[in-house]
Amino acid sequence: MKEIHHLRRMTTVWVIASVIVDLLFWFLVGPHVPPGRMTNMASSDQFDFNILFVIAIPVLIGVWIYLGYTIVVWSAKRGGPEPVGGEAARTNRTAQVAWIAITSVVVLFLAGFGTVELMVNNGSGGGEGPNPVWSPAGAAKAETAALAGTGTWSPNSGQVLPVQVIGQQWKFTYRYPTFGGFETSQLILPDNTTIAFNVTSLDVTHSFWAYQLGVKADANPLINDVAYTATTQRGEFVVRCSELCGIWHGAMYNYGHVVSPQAFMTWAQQTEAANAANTKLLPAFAWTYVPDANGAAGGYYPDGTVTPYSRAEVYGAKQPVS
Amino acid sequence: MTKTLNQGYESTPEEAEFELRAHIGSIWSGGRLFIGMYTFLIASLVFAYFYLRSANNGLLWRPHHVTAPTHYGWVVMLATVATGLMAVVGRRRLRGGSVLDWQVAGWTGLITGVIALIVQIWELSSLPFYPGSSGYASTFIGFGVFNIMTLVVVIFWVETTLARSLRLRRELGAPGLLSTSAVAQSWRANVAAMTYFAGFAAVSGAFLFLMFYQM
Amino acid sequence: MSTVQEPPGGLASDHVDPIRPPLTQRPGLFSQHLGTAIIGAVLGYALGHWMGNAIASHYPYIANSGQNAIADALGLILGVAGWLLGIGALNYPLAKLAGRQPEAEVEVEGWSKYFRYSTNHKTVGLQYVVGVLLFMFTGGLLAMAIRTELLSPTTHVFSPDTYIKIVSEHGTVMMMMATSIVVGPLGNYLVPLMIGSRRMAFPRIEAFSFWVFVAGYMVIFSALPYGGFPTGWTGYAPLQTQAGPGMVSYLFGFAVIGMGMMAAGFNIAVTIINYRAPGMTWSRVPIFVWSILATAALLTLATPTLFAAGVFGLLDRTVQTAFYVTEHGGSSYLWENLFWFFGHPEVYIMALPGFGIAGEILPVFTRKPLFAYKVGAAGMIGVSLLSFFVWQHHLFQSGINPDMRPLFMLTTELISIPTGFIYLVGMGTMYKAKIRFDIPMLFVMALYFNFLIGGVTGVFLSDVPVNVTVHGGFFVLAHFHYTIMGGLLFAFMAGLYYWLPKMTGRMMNKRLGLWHFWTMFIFFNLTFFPMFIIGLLGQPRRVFTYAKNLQGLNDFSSVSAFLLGLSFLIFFANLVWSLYIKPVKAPANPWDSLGLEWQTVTPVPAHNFDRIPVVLSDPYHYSEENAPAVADLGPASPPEEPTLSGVTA
Amino acid sequence: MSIRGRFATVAVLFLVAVGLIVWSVAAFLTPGTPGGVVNFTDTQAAGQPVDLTVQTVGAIGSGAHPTWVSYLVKNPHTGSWIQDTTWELPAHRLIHMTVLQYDTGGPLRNQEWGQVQGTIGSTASLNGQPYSVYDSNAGNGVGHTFSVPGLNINVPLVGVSSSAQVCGAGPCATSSPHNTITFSFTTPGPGNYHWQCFVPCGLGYLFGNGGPMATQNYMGGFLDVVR
Repeated sequence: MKEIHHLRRMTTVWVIASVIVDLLFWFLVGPHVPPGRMTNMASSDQFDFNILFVIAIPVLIGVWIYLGYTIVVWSAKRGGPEPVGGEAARTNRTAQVAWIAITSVVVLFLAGFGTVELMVNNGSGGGEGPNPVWSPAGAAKAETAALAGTGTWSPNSGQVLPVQVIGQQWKFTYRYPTFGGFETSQLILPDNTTIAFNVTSLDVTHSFWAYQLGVKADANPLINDVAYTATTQRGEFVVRCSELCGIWHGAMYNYGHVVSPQAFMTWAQQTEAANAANTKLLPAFAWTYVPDANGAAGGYYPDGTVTPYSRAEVYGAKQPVS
Repeated sequence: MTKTLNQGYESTPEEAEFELRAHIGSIWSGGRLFIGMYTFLIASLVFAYFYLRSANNGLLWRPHHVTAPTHYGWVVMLATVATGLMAVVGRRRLRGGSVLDWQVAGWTGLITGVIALIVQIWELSSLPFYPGSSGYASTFIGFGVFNIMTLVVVIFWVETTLARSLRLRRELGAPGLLSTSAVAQSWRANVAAMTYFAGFAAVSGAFLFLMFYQM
Repeated sequence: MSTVQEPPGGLASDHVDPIRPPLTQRPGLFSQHLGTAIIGAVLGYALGHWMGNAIASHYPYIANSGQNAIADALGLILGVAGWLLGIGALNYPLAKLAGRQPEAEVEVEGWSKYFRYSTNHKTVGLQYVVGVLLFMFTGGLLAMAIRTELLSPTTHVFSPDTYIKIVSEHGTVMMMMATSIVVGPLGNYLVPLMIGSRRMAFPRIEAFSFWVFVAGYMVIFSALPYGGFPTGWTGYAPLQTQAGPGMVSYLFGFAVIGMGMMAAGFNIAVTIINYRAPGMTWSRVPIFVWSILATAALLTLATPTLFAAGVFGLLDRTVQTAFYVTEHGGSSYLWENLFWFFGHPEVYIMALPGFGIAGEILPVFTRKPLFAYKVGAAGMIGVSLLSFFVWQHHLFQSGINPDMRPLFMLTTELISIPTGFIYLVGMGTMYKAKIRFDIPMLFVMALYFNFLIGGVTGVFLSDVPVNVTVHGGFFVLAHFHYTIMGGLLFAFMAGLYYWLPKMTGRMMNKRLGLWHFWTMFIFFNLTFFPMFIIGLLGQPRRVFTYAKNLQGLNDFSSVSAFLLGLSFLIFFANLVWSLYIKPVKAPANPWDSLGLEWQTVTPVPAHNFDRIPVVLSDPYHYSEENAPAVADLGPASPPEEPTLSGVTA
Repeated sequence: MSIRGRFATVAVLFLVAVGLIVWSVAAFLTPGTPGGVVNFTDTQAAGQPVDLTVQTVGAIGSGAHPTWVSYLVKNPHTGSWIQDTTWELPAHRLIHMTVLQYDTGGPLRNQEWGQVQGTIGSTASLNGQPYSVYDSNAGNGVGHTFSVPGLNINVPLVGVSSSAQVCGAGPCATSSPHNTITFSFTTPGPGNYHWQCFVPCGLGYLFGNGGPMATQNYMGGFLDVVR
């Protein structure tokens, strides 16, 4: 019987199919892959997604072709020669070494690629905790000034805009420290601006997920979780809580808007004025606040004292370092 | 061929020998694996301790360096170490050929173990701080609970080997306990595993004592 | 050392007196069985609850708070203690304390042995089969409830709090089921047969593991009458501390099942190490046993962390410590670290046995030796070692240690190298084979298809930048359903179809089996594949409402899920039909396997082997001329009937 | 046993299983579902404002959790007070809402909820006096809030003095000390909007957000806006 080059057949089909599908994916699907291109983080996330897809597709196709070939060609129903056992069928040095080498190379490349993308993109929009390892230029300065109450932001100045996200059961509210520290339930951001989200919680763990911005950071009580992004497109985005936080977790979402820097400035100044009466009653701006663990009616811990929403001075040590 | 009533099959002498070796080996590796398992349990507590200590959330790791009553701590720790020491010394004497010495050491270790257990429970019921008042207070309660668990295991193990030795001594006589008979080998393997665990409990008890009372 | 010599009598002299069988194995009502266990549990619960109330009455802030966690916890603790006392699990330790010798181990005859504290590993295996199927069935019903609620983003079938309870209960039950689904039934039944042993090393610990598993099932379900728990299976603090009394059931349930997992893993690991028959060297151990050994190691070493975390949580809820409450000096991150330090090895506890089953079944149906056996075994060990160093990939967005993220990304992606070995093994074994696509083989092929998708999406999740978008969303959910359900559950089904003829002596109906396989495979993929897209489009996990534009995909997924549920009904029908209503006697070796387990007679006698076999080679010498025999089973064990090759129905 | 006998056994077991499932769903999973919707769509002629009257009580006094705080709604058809938090409202309609607040108050965890938002004119009236911000650290504090996050509606409900003879169990009569808060808002298009209280008022739960705050029909529910 004529020797059939099974592997050569499969490899040929695999290469052709992979190239076609990869190209189709890259050009047809790639530009639409979430989370879109609304910010630099979203764009880089999309790029990473596409790179991973382009690597994953040949892997999937390769195994599928092999399985399909197996089912069609090596099925007992279709007859064919008896399989051969013995030592040759048990091990094949070339195949094993090649397999291990190829998977190792792919995996190490992916880990390296992911690390580079993580560093270059300043944490890729993920929550970096109170002391970010990777920050965009000017972020530390803006954050320090914001805490001191001396922060400023003006359109087209290239300044980083710090925004505080406060999770509570069951809604996110936002404070703008560069505009007198007013608090609102609207999230409006200027276009073409680097944003430093400072995420914290007043009760249980939430997760601030601004889907189109490519930002996700857990909100923990007494912890300031910092995530960066830079807006590049105007429009609406959705914010959802992505860490189970109780009964209304599913309803904990709101819509934010990226608007022109001038429109943002107008909105911020108007809201600052409109909320002035309430802002006076808020605690001074801080990265974290000590919630009252016992609630209004009192009582999980009997020794607790009521400490309503106050500035957590003791957390000074955990503020982002400048 | 030895007929065993319980299992409905007959073993050849070779098979009996094989099964005995497997049995002794099981006690050996089971004893080690149990210590490994317990290490992970204790390590979880140690991790919690150092995690909360380094986080010091709300400056509430250990306000005013509050400490559990140190005299109770000393008693529990010393009694636990004494139990472990008795097990080790007893086993050494047993290997030297003295069943009686082992039994005396076992009784002593049992008594010190029970003392440690009682004092530990007593201490937990008379702490000078509220459990939720600080990170230290919380981890201390966890330490107390784990210590009680450890001491119960140690006491159970010491007591059962002791009770078995008394029965076997009645049946086989003291030299029988040192013989190569299957029961005696099984018992000695059990004693060895128990000794290792009691020693482990003593070492970990002393280490946790340092962590919770002296640091 | 004394010079007294006695004839080596095995351990028989520990049982010289022909005593009456122990209470657990005495026929009739007046003995220890499931009934007495239930009575014990009820009495224990009542006693514990009463004690808890008595204690709490001294603490006004508990008495006035409307929830008394001490009473709930003590009730459950003493309930489980009463259960164990009632079933007879404590007879032996108590007898030992009293210095009495252990009683004889004959097993009671007839079906009632399945309701008793049996120390026969085959009985325990079958008990586990029923146990895990019950677990799976209830968890599956809860899944149906979830998909019903998600049919519409605006019309709600359940209230939001009930919905979260259902989600949490589903996740917890399924996770706890999946840890035992292979190790429990197949591991307990098959490991001694495969390694040529007459017994388990610690049969009482084995029996304990099963009965405590059942107790854990009831404890976790006791959350429902308590009002449920709202935290999902991950139980994140401080929501955990805020939740109602149902949370006690979750925490204690984890601790109880954790004890069962540790006991099962401990016993199996020690058995594999010590009770391998003569000649069963490490290079001849079946690949399934390797996978169970790796799993058992993880069960024994990772579960104590879960147990500790559960104890800390219980202390937070009962004596009001503050392990997980940041405002009182604790840390919500502490739970996340402890939980995932257990939780990630747990994931491999749920993957490795599936690989083992695949590796065991492939050679039989390809009629070829297992390819790259050593690489496969090394891969399993590698996975289990690496799995201790990846847990923080669950915490990439939590704000914990950002500087460690590249490291955890690396370790997580490294784990796909040993996982890839299993594909090398599978594809190598199929190469130039002559494959019989019987039902077990179909399930194994499906495993390779599903797990590939699950594994590749796992690499997406481990990539920190991409993780920002997919973390906490339906993408994760689809990913782990592809690995656990698509991998482990398909493997379990393959294993059941393959080994039930051995375990029960009856063949599963092939036509129903084919219906079951194809519906399960198709509707599994139709249910969970859309969830990847749903997740990429921004739907977080555990939500009762979602964006209106996702309703089409969600409905598609829901309808497929209902059909997937129907597929399980076909499976149950097949089970009942083939094993009970119209059983067909199975041939001694229906698949023509060389495995040692198939060389025993069916039904397997209590002692498995009349003579301890002497193993001569590994069981994979298929299609090999002059292949060595697998084992010398001694003269006294002729096969009961001639081997019928290729008979499947 | 004959095949028929085995069939019968299996059928009986199957029915028992189905019965258990039905019972569990009825006993544990469906109570508290948004089944008992209070219907406000037919109380007024088309285009006319709808009156919605609710009260908040410090302890509901009955049911499974008598000590829990709760909202009660006045059934527009019978005038009786019922414990149901899913209210069906007509779309694009003016809603006049009256809250009878019988509970005491205190400082808010987040003073953000001290602002009146999303109502007509961004004000509400407290016993006839209009207010738009309430300092929860002063006076009687805020007892509860009525907030619809999806519509950005938030109204702080000022507490009654804790030294007064506070109503102990719902439904409370107007003879007990209370604050009357009135405000109006316009419903949007059809949809399902969740509302809740932002005061952590669950006694004995960490952060005060367990118990009644985490159970429907107590401190949260839905505005079911229909065409």
